[in-house]
Amino acid sequence: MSTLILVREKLHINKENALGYILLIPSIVIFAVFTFWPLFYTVYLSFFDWNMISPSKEFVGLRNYFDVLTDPRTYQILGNTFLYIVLLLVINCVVPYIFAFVIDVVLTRLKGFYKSAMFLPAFISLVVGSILFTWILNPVSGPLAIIFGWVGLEIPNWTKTEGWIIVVLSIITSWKVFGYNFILLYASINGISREIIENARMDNIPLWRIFLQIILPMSSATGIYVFIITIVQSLQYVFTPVKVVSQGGPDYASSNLIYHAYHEAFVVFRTGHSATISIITMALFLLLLFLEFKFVERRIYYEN
Amino acid sequence: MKINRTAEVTWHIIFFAAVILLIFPIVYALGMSFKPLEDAYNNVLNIVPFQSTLENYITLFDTLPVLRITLNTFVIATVATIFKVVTAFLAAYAFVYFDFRGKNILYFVLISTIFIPFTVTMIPNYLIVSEMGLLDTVWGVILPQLADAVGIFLIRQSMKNIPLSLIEVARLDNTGHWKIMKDIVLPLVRPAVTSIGIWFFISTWNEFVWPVLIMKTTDNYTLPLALQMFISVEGGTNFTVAMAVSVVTMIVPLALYLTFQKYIIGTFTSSGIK
Amino acid sequence: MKRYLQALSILALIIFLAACNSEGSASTGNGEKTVIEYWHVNAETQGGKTVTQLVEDFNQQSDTVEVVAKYNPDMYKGLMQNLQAEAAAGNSPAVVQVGWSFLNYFSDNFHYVSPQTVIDEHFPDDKTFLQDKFLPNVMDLAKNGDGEQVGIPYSLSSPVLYINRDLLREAGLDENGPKTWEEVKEFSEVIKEKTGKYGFYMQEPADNWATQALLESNGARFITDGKATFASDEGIEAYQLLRDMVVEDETALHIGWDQGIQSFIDGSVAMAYTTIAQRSNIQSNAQFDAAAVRSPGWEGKDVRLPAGGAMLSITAEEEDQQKAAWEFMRYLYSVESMAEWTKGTGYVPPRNDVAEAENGLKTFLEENEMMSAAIEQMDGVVPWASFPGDSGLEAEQLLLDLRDQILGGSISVEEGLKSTEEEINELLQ
Amino acid sequence: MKKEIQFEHVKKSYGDTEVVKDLNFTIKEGERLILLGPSGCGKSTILRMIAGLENITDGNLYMNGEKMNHVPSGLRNVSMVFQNYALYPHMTVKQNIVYGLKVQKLPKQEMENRLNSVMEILQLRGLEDRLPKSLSGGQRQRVALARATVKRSDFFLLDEPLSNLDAQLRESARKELVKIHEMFNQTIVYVTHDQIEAMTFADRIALMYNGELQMLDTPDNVYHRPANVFTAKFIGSPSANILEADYRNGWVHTGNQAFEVNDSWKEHMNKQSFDDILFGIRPEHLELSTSPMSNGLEGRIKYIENLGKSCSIYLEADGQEMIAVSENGSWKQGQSVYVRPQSDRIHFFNKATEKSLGHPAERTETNQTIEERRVLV
Repeated sequence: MSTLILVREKLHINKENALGYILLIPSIVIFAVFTFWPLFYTVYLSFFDWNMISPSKEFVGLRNYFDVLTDPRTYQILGNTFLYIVLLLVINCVVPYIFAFVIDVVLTRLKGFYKSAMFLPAFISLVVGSILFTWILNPVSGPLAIIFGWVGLEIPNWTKTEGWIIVVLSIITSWKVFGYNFILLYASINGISREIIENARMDNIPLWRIFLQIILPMSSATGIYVFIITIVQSLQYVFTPVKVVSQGGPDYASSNLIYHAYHEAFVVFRTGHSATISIITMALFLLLLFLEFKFVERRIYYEN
Repeated sequence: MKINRTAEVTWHIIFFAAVILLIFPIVYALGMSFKPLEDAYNNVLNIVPFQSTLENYITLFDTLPVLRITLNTFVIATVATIFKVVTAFLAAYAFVYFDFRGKNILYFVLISTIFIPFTVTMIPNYLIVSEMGLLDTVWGVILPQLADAVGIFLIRQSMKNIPLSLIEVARLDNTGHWKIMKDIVLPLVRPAVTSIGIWFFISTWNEFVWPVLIMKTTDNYTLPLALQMFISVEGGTNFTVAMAVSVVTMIVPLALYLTFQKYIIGTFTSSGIK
Repeated sequence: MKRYLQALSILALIIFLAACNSEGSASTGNGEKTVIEYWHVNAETQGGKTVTQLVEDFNQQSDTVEVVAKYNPDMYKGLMQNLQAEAAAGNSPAVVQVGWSFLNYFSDNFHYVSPQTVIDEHFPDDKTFLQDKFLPNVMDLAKNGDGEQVGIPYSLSSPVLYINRDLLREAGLDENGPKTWEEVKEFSEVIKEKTGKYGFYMQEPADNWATQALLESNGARFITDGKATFASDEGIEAYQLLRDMVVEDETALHIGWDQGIQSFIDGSVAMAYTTIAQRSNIQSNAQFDAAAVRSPGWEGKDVRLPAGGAMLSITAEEEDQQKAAWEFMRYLYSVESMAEWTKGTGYVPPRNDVAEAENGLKTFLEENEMMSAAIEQMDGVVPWASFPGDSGLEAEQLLLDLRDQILGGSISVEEGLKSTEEEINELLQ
Repeated sequence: MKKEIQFEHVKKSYGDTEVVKDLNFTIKEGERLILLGPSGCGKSTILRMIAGLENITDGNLYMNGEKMNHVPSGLRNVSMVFQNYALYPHMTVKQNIVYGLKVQKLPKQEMENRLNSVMEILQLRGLEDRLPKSLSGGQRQRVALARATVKRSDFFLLDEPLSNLDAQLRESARKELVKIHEMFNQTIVYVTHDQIEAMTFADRIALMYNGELQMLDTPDNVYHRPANVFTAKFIGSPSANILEADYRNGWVHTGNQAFEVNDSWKEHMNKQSFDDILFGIRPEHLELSTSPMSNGLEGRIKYIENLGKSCSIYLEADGQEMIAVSENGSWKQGQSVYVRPQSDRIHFFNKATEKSLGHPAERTETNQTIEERRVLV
């Protein structure tokens, strides 16, 4: 008897929660079919040598991993990837943070204008942006080069120069990403109580200290979100200018992990290598996510 | 807040420079689209064309069924956005207001999809779409984009900012979950949902790698694909027509943005994405 | 409630539209006509209009076949990518354009049927079409490493030297341009010195077509008996000249293709070595006295120019599709169609009788001087080096990487060519 | 069925932490029960378990005689006022109040009637179409109260409903609550940490500490007959004096001094068994004098707190601290004084268990009935 009641009670709880599962079904189904199945397929492919069309896939065990991990090019591309990350973080995280702070807290005029104008490019296609920038930044014939020419300056031949190419592609990417991050950070800073800032001003605390010691910690939840999203999303965004402008060149100097996975799969058709690189990329991303959960999520509680 | 005058002027100069950098390409594209190609090559500096011409637009409209293509793009972006927002909303609701076995793991798993590069899913998804016979159809483009973990993440964040007591009061009145969703939660997370929706719409609108793979006939093109038709390294890019396509591509997002500018910035600002 | 209903009806409308859209395309196969897909790479600036026109005309005059054209962005590479995906999904178009550098990769990996086979089986009347209308050396371009006829040459291009006569005159140089590569180098130096402009630009797309022309004209060979052999003394010498112009003299531009062309058209570079397919772009947009001259050679050596462009190959698997494919191709290869094609693209016609024919290109060629350089040098055309085997594309990629290394100055020509040759030969085994 | 709430060995724990330990008591029909205790004592958890917003880890909860452990909130016939009022920010006052009724598909006329009557009682007329954000704190509180009231449920739960109001508003809000209770006579469970609220409003007080019920009785008894040290100290302000002491033959020794208890205490204490005791006396039950008194203890004034009407006087006697209250304002810091506990107001506790040793039977104070109290409020 009592066990029967117990079971029924248990079922009752489940009935309450069943709706929770039901609500998740659409997402789970879609992700299962269009994300997780492809993911497992990719993991599977990373153990094969295959060019996507030949009927036979040759099982090669861990050789793809060995190949990729011993290829010096992988490390070059890894280095590029980190360079992109650093640049994109500076341009799309640090700069908009400071901008948002100054516009919201320091300035009194033109706030609305700056917000609208800076957010605008976020709505435009990055393909369009990439084509435009290739044209605008043509080191010989572009408008910028001509204007520079008037004052006797030369634009570096960025499309073919290691280092510069990454800088310019990062700038092109930032053109699109900047405004979105800026608005998010602005919103977060805007949400900080003015009393706290005014109080600090009364104590004659310099602006940079207010920024570092009040604004930064109090908006850190958004900051962290922008930080992570910059790393993950921007690297995927960079794909577009890389593909349109440089195709990873010169000599892989502008390739990153995501473009390289594309290059291996769709230019030289080495599916196995591509899959392996994708898996490694994801492992790196997940490590980042894990670190974020472990160290950062805890620290940002006091905001709410 | 008071700062000294020179500092303020300096900041304004910096921001003006930034705004010019950000806006210039858009203005430039607009100018180029009204120039003859020859002019675009030889007079790069005059952004406002000497002799403006509609030729590029005429070429574009002669070559492609632009309205049809715009409609395709619109349909794809709208349907994908609606599905993404709805699935994300439902999932976020489940994660915030239910307690069930495996919830945290499930959340982590779904969120981790943000980190999967699209190169991973492209080919298998192509196979699925092809298997379903949806190549060269709008649904073929839409289907893999029906859910988005970023949406789940952001809407969940926003729901977590609603005091739980609001939901509890409703539960005490024996209000069903569907009604709570509709009458209480949705109105309260509307800014977040709207801003995320706008964001999804814009990204789908501008997407190009995936539609290129799926679409074949011109009638089914989306705008970013139409742009590709005027870009060729071998035959030379018809830059000014390409810019005309770009302008057409930009019109909807720009119109959206400029019309609802205050509202959009407002929703992004108050969406409580924290 | 009202707003709710409104939203709902809009949603319903959109989904309805989406459904209509998918329906619309699925039902193109109306009636009895066999529907086939034709995959091409022709952007609007590169004959896209002509493709649309030809397909439309064909569909109108044919009672049995309906062609659907699919444009593939990003040239032959882009087409190959889409074809990969399509093949992986178990589908195939009927007719595809295959770029020469993909010849071996295509024939090794994709299902195709030789056009002559289709003709022999179904079209006895056309039995000698290919023999009659095409020169054997042209047909050879479409033969793979094993000597199989993979397709029929469709677009032929060759590299020519575009010159800015105004700049040459300003620099006091021969306005007819340089004849040899050595002269190109000298010209560039003078131009740089006299005008401050760059002297020369050689196209840098994602292939080694122009490089091959440069090296092979000096007597080097990219491939001999299925092995890479470009690192010969002649090859090194040829590449060294280009490298010196870019790295040492800084008289030549090292930049992306579209940017390079942009700089030629706006007068920043005096000479551009690139495909004849750029003719209409240059002709209509340059505001100076522009001309195209024959591809330079090396002092005392024969010019060898790899054929650019593509062939048409039949990838249809079913018989009726294959039949339809040939019917469509026969239409494309007619004199009239070929002439339209040439006019639209600037490519050299592969058929031997088009240039002179009244209904062909006679008047067109008379009016377009730039074309003559390309047509005249056709006897020097050789096949585009396409590395055989599974790793052919990788080998191609290695050469591209090498170009960046050499012209970027990070490696010496000799060392670069030798090590890359070795690497490629290892891959090819 | 009686509108009672009955706890039977109810436990609540989150993981390893037990927040409510073995709860056994009954809330009577129509009673105003106050759950009182410091923050974190588990009182809100109990309320939320009644509402069905928290699961019960162990034991049974009965309402109306039915087991409620797994009955969803919506079917428990309760209404609740939250500390933060939980008003729907996007709905007007009127929409807020009737939303629950709409969900329950009440007939329109009935809805109107209820709305009108509650708007009247709580003086919300004229605010119907305002949004919560444009209301003052007191108005919001009344809207929350109104929303809970229109439901006319059997059980009325309030979670610190007045804690966000200032003192004056609190008083009037309390009166409104009483008014509402008199009209509808629901069973009220009211959570607060404010003892004045508890003393004035409660029929009975359930004093919680550390997840355990310390005492459940009328306000009078809680004040006059604290069941343990915690209760004695928690109720009353300033807090009761608790001194370490020995009891020997009718004498209470605190350090070097001692005083004698009266006969009824002696009789009572003789019946108890104990080792060490604690002696308790409320500050207001200490007589204060400058000259020595029989049964008085000597001490020195350390600090005086002037409250206007009276002063709290902090003393030291025998190395232990004590507080006394005096209406006389002439005391000086450092002065030597004598204090004498009123002998019928003293308390003894077992030092080990801190439980009260009880009180002599013939305590003098009247034990008001609930009805009598209610008239007074």
